[in-house]
Amino acid sequence: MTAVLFENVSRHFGAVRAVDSVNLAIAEGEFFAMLGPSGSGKTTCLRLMAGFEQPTGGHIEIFGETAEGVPPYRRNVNTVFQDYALFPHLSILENVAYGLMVRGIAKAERLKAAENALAMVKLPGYGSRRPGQLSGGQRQRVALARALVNRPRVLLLDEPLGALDLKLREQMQEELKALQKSLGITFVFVTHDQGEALSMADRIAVFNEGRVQQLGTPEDVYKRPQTRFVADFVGSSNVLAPSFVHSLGYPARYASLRPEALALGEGGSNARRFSGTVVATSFLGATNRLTVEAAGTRIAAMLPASAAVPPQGTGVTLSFAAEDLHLMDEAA
Amino acid sequence: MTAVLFENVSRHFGAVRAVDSVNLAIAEGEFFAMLGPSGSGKTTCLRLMAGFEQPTGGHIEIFGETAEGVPPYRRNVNTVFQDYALFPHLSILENVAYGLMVRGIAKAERLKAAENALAMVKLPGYGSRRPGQLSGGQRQRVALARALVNRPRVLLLDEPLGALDLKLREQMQEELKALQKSLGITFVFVTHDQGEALSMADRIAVFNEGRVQQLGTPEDVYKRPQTRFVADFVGSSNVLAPSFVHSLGYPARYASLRPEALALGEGGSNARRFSGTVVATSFLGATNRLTVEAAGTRIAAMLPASAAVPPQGTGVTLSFAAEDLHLMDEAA
Amino acid sequence: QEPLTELGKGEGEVSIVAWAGYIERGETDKNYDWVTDFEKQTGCKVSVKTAATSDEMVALMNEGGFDLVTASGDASNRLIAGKRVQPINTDLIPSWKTIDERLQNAPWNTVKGVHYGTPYLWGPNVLMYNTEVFKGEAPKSWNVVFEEMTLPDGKSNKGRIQAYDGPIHIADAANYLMAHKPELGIKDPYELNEDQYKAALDLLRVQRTLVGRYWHDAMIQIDDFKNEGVVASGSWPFQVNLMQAEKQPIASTFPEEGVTGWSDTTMLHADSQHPNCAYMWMEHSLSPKVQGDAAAWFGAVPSVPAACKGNALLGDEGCKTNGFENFDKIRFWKTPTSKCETQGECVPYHRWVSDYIGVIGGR
Amino acid sequence: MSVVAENPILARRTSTFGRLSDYFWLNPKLFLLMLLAPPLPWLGIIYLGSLFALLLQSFFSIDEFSGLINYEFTLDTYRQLLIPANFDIILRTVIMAALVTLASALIAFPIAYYAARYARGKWKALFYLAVMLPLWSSYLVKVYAWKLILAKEGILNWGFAKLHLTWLLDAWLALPVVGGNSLSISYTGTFIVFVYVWMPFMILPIQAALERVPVNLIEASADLGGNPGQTFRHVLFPLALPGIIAGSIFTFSLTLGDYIIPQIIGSSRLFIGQAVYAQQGTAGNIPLAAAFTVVPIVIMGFYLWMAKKRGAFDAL
Amino acid sequence: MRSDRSSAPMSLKITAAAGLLFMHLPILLIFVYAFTTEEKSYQFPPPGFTLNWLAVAWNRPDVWAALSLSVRVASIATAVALVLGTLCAAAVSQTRFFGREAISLLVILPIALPGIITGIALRSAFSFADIPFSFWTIVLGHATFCVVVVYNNAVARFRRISGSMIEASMDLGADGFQTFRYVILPNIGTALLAGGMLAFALSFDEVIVTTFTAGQQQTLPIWMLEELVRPRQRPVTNVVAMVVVLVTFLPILAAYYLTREGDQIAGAGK
Ligand SMILES: Nc1ncnc2c1ncn2[C@@H]1O[C@H](COP(=O)(O)OP(=O)(O)OP(=O)(O)O)[C@@H](O)[C@H]1O
Ligand SMILES: Nc1ncnc2c1ncn2[C@@H]1O[C@H](COP(=O)(O)OP(=O)(O)OP(=O)(O)O)[C@@H](O)[C@H]1O
Ligand SMILES: NCCCCNCCCN
Ligand SMILES: [Mg+2]
Ligand SMILES: [Mg+2]
Repeated sequence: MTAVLFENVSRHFGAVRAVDSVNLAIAEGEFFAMLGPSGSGKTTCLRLMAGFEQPTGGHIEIFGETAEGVPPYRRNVNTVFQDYALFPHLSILENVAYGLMVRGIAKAERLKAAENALAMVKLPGYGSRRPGQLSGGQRQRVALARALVNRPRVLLLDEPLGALDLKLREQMQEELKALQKSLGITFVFVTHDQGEALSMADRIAVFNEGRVQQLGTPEDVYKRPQTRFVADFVGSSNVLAPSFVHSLGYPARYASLRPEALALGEGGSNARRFSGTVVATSFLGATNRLTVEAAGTRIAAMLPASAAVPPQGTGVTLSFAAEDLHLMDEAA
Repeated sequence: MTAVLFENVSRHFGAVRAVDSVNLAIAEGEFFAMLGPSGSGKTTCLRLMAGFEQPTGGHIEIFGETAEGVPPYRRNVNTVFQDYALFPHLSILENVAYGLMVRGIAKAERLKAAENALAMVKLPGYGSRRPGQLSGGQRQRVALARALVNRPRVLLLDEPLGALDLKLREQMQEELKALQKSLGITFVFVTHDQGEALSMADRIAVFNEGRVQQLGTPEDVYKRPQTRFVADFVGSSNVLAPSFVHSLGYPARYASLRPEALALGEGGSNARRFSGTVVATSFLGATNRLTVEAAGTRIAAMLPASAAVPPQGTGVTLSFAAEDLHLMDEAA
Repeated sequence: QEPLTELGKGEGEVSIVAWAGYIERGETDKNYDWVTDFEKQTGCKVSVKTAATSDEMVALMNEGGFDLVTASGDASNRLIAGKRVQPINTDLIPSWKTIDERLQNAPWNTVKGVHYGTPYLWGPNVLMYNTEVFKGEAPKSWNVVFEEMTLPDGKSNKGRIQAYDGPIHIADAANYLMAHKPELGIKDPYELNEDQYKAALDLLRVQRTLVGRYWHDAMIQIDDFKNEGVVASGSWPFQVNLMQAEKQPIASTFPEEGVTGWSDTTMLHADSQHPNCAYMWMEHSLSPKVQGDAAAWFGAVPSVPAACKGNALLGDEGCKTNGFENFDKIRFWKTPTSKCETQGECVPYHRWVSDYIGVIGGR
Repeated sequence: MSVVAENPILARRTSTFGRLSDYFWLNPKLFLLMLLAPPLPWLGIIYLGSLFALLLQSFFSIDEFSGLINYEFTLDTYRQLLIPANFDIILRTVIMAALVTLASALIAFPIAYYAARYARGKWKALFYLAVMLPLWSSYLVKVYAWKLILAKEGILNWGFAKLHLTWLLDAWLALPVVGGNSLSISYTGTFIVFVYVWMPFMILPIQAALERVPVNLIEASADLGGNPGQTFRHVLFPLALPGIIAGSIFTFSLTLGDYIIPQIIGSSRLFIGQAVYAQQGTAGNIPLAAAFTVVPIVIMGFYLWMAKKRGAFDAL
Repeated sequence: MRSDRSSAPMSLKITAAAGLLFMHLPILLIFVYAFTTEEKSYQFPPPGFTLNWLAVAWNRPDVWAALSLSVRVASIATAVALVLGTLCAAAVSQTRFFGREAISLLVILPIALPGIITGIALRSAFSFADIPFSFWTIVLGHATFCVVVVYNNAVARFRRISGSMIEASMDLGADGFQTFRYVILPNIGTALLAGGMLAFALSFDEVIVTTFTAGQQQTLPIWMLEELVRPRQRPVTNVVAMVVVLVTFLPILAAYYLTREGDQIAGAGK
């Protein structure tokens, strides 16, 4: 069943087209990511689902029911806010029980449910603290528990990991993914971190300027970007101009070539190759990054750390498997 | 010549040993990075160099001259603050010219120098704006220009890229590096992002709890961590317990093993290998990450995106080149 | 407006705008209380609003909400002209007949034969001085407050004298000029032509250089004599009495130029809400006991000659001391108007108001 | 553990509040109207209306003899406002207000600076209370306390005499304009009391503004070579300015309008507040009183406009 | 925030201390004269010490009457200011509309204009509308300039309640009224209390506006003015002033701690 349906949904603020004719069909139980640069309309889309914004055009359905004109408190949809938005005057347990309280669930019952939810996010026994006494990662989990305790049909997450540092972020990514799998709730996840979207989502919608640029599985958007924007934004791909692509023996179209698809040397017989000069190298730990200038185009190659790194200024030949070059839909 | 010398420098705040007996010798013209987790004393070290803090013990020299007791405004050292600290009431041009103004440089001259500095950071013509009208990346560049216009002998940068998003961050990393090379000024750079430190620095000091854990080139600290802390913090290494290391045929010491050093399968004759069960996989774009449990230890392996990913639950064998396992100094 | 023809029951309260010290209920000195008994007898609760100048009284009456006012001559005619007060029915005031005949038809309470109120007290503006500074000898002339001079204690009078902070004080200057500059031809200090007026203002400008602060409130003037080193000023007998009671070295005198003075009338507001109580108060205010007590307290002369005899507080010499026989020598306050008897065209009161502010401000 | 409904869209609420809530959600404009319904008429109609009515009166005149208002449009009153005696009052008051504001800022700044930048924990609370106590102590009693201090027979004179410094005080009082017979009868005295009474209003806004100046801007200035004096001049002061302006709204306006202080401590030369009070209360000349009030209204109008531009309202 | 260098320069300490001294010595004087044996004048130094005036003040019915009127006026004015100030603050900080800026100006106006203007404007409006002076005319005047303190406190707090907190509440199923009851009120409560206390103190000490809107009624400050000009027992005024200072001190102390804690609560989400 379709959990969230957007039909030509627009949300304009005066002249700003925050969301512009978007079509989406998010399936029940899906982990759906919305990826895009700042200002591309991701949050606005989420707010349209939650009910904080009303569309200026188009139609929204949630599990088949029309959502326009329904205030947020009547939607069985919950949100994990980027800054968590925990209630500072309530204890953790009261925070988590809030949604049940305003629905009139009896005290004993709602506190029990809240305890369970806290246990689920691995914070049993934290109930009596105040939000101010928790670390960022812990608060994030409380926000999650507070949303999940209401058993929403859809959970919306707006860059929930944005404020966490790298280590914690990686840990939370795993936990979130596991939780979603075990609960089976539809997750709609907003991020501007491509790595996060790729590693977590079942499907990704890439946004730019209020429109969906591409919608597909992580592999689709990573390996088969349909537009230059997607190629450029998702992972740090080399976007090659039609003339250069033509010189490699392909049709004169824009193409993307992933840095890690490139290898030093001539490669096998099936490989395509080009020569250039090394203009920069940098050590990235697991890999070395080589920037090569070939026919006026700067191309990045990611080499395994084990390979020797040619110094700056040397001429090198780079090769790649013919199928790794991805021609884009956009004409020259 | 030594630009900055720390001899047993300590800075204690009451019981907190923010900086604890640190020895450093930063060479002139060097790009020196200080890496470490939050609260490890990086900023305090920088503030000791700038003169905002006075050491509670030890001795500091800047280009051979004693620095203790010299106020910040008499040190030819400038700082790029993490949040830029631009003066909100002054225009961009006045911000950049500030250091020259307080030194009494004539108006025409200092404005010209400021214009040049703005051009150098690729912001010509932005002079008449106010800081509030610039984006994060632009502000960062203004902060840089404001420091550089004074021609400091040492430039201190406190997580200058922390607030920028990924794309901008990568771009600024390259620009900073290029600028440092062309100007030849000593840069002391604080970060808690290991990737940033590895790719930019000539040498890295890894801090933990106010002490320098390891000091060396990026390759040193990445490939040859001397302590478990460094191995764990720099890149997401697998830190193996002595018993497990022993079972692989090494002395019973702690050891680090980089995820990218691992490959699926038996490997060559020289390879070491172990078997385990896949417990998680995730797609990271350029690579796939495999988490394998072997003998009760969780080990991460990074496989090229081209390799097939065994599904969760299958038994696999992983192999690595014998020399890729790095035994650490720490005893069991 | 027709006056009340018949006295009814009291309304339970009456509010009076009065000069400080005019209506006492024993709060400062238990012996001086002529309110408590009235309240007991009539059931009319008395509330008093003190005003420091005639202008203030007129303003308060214009604003309304009061029943009675103890207006001086420079206010009473304005109130009558502005229809702020109503004619009274003297038949309803049995003691009317006991009033000093000199006051029954005075021009400041009777217009075209119609009576607007009952006379209350009258008295002079005396020259109050510090007996220590003047070595026990009363100053003979008002010149101590108009011209710079060395006082008997050997110090200048500069900064040590005061003057009244009301435009009517211009008349005191004119009164002084009548004696010292007869060539100006001033006949009445309240009727000044442009030249006479200008001369008076010039005199006051000299005075400004001598005065530190003008006095506005009787109590504050007392304070200034005690704490600010003020040694001479035009004043009311009231202040003199109070300070003498406190054993301060203070006395007063009638200088040779003569004095201005006031004769006050209890007048009834045109829109009085409590006319019956008001009539009762007017009657009460004329009783010899009240007249004597009030005259003693304020240092004034009663309007009812009977009060001069046998009042314990006033004493038998009281009326004489306070100037009963000087009635004709006192130039009573009245409102200057442009049409005047003595010279046809005079400077009207509104000019006095703004010019006096200017003089005090240093213009 | 499923304690709530499974429906994707929950049913409408039937309670009154629930329905009202739905209604306001769908009609946010109406909600806004509800919020503004009580305060707007109060401030916008009663208060502003009264102000306009007052201003209107300044276009009437008064019958000089009876003191009754003549309801006919005229600019006479304004002409009267500008005669030298009245103009002096305006000038005197504005100069006094400006000086009081300046002095208040000078005295308040170090206190605010210390409280904002150095006082911590208990000391900070103590500072706050030390500022609040005089601020909220009875205004009248404070003024009278100063009368005792400044009077010729008062404490200050007594103190100067004990210290054998009477000559110094006399020398000051002998000066033109600021001098006088005694401190309580001089502009100096009026000024001191004004400063005393209004200065606390200056401290808190300056402190608030200073607390909002990030420490690292001060460090940045030092880092770029600015010595403490330069840092103060070029960074700290400009950034504290909104606070000073916010505070000066009080000191300026309160001085412009006060009639009690110059009456008690002063030389009988009127200030605007006294003139308004006297014209209204003593002389009953409401039109002239209204015309006098136009002066502070215009001045404060400009002041507020400037303050708004400088972002000083946030520091109030 | 990182602290400055641990201690202040000497010159700053001295000027700040001198400033504080200047603020406090005259107040001390008020206290001293509450205990003098001299009744008629303020003799310095006081000739003797007595506690007598406390009892005298206690037994003066006019003090109690004035005090009672002041307390009643201040309470009602504060209550009105709380409602109006909160509504204004909510409208200005929670919604966006044409004229928003004008409202913040309108609220500040009664305190930014000298009290005498507020006073005579209201007075002439009363007389124009034929409204007689009463308890309510005083309250009206006071509430008008008290709104701003409540407003300022509430706006500052509203600004710190992140918008997402209110959305979070609605998201979790609370309607507008529930959100007000369970989220907004608890979060602005202390700010309102603090604003209310300041409003009370402001009203309690107001002389000028009261002079014009009270008619013949005596609030405590009006009583004091009368008493100071025409003293009967001077030290009684000082006793009353001292007690008022000490009593207003408590709400100020409370307001301080309330907003303090509020800062911590509201800042905790960051
Ligand atoms: N209430 C609003 N009024 C006016 N413009 C708005 C409003 N909300 C959003 N916008 C504009 O709509 C566009 C999309 O905003 P949105 O917040 O959806 O972007 P986003 O993709 O979430 O960005 P980010 O990654 O920075 O959060 C932006 O240009 C934004 O300025
Ligand atoms: N002024 C101070 N007073 C007390 N403790 C301080 C002060 N400055 C720093 N510290 C403490 O010193 C330790 C080191 O702080 P420092 O700011 O140098 O860390 P850091 O490595 O820069 O951390 P981060 O990455 O979070 O910026 C921390 O525990 C900090 O709390
Ligand atoms: N202590 C309070 C000082 C009185 C200030 N009143 C201001 C009211 C402005 N209308
Ligand atoms: Mg967003
Ligand atoms: Mg730091």
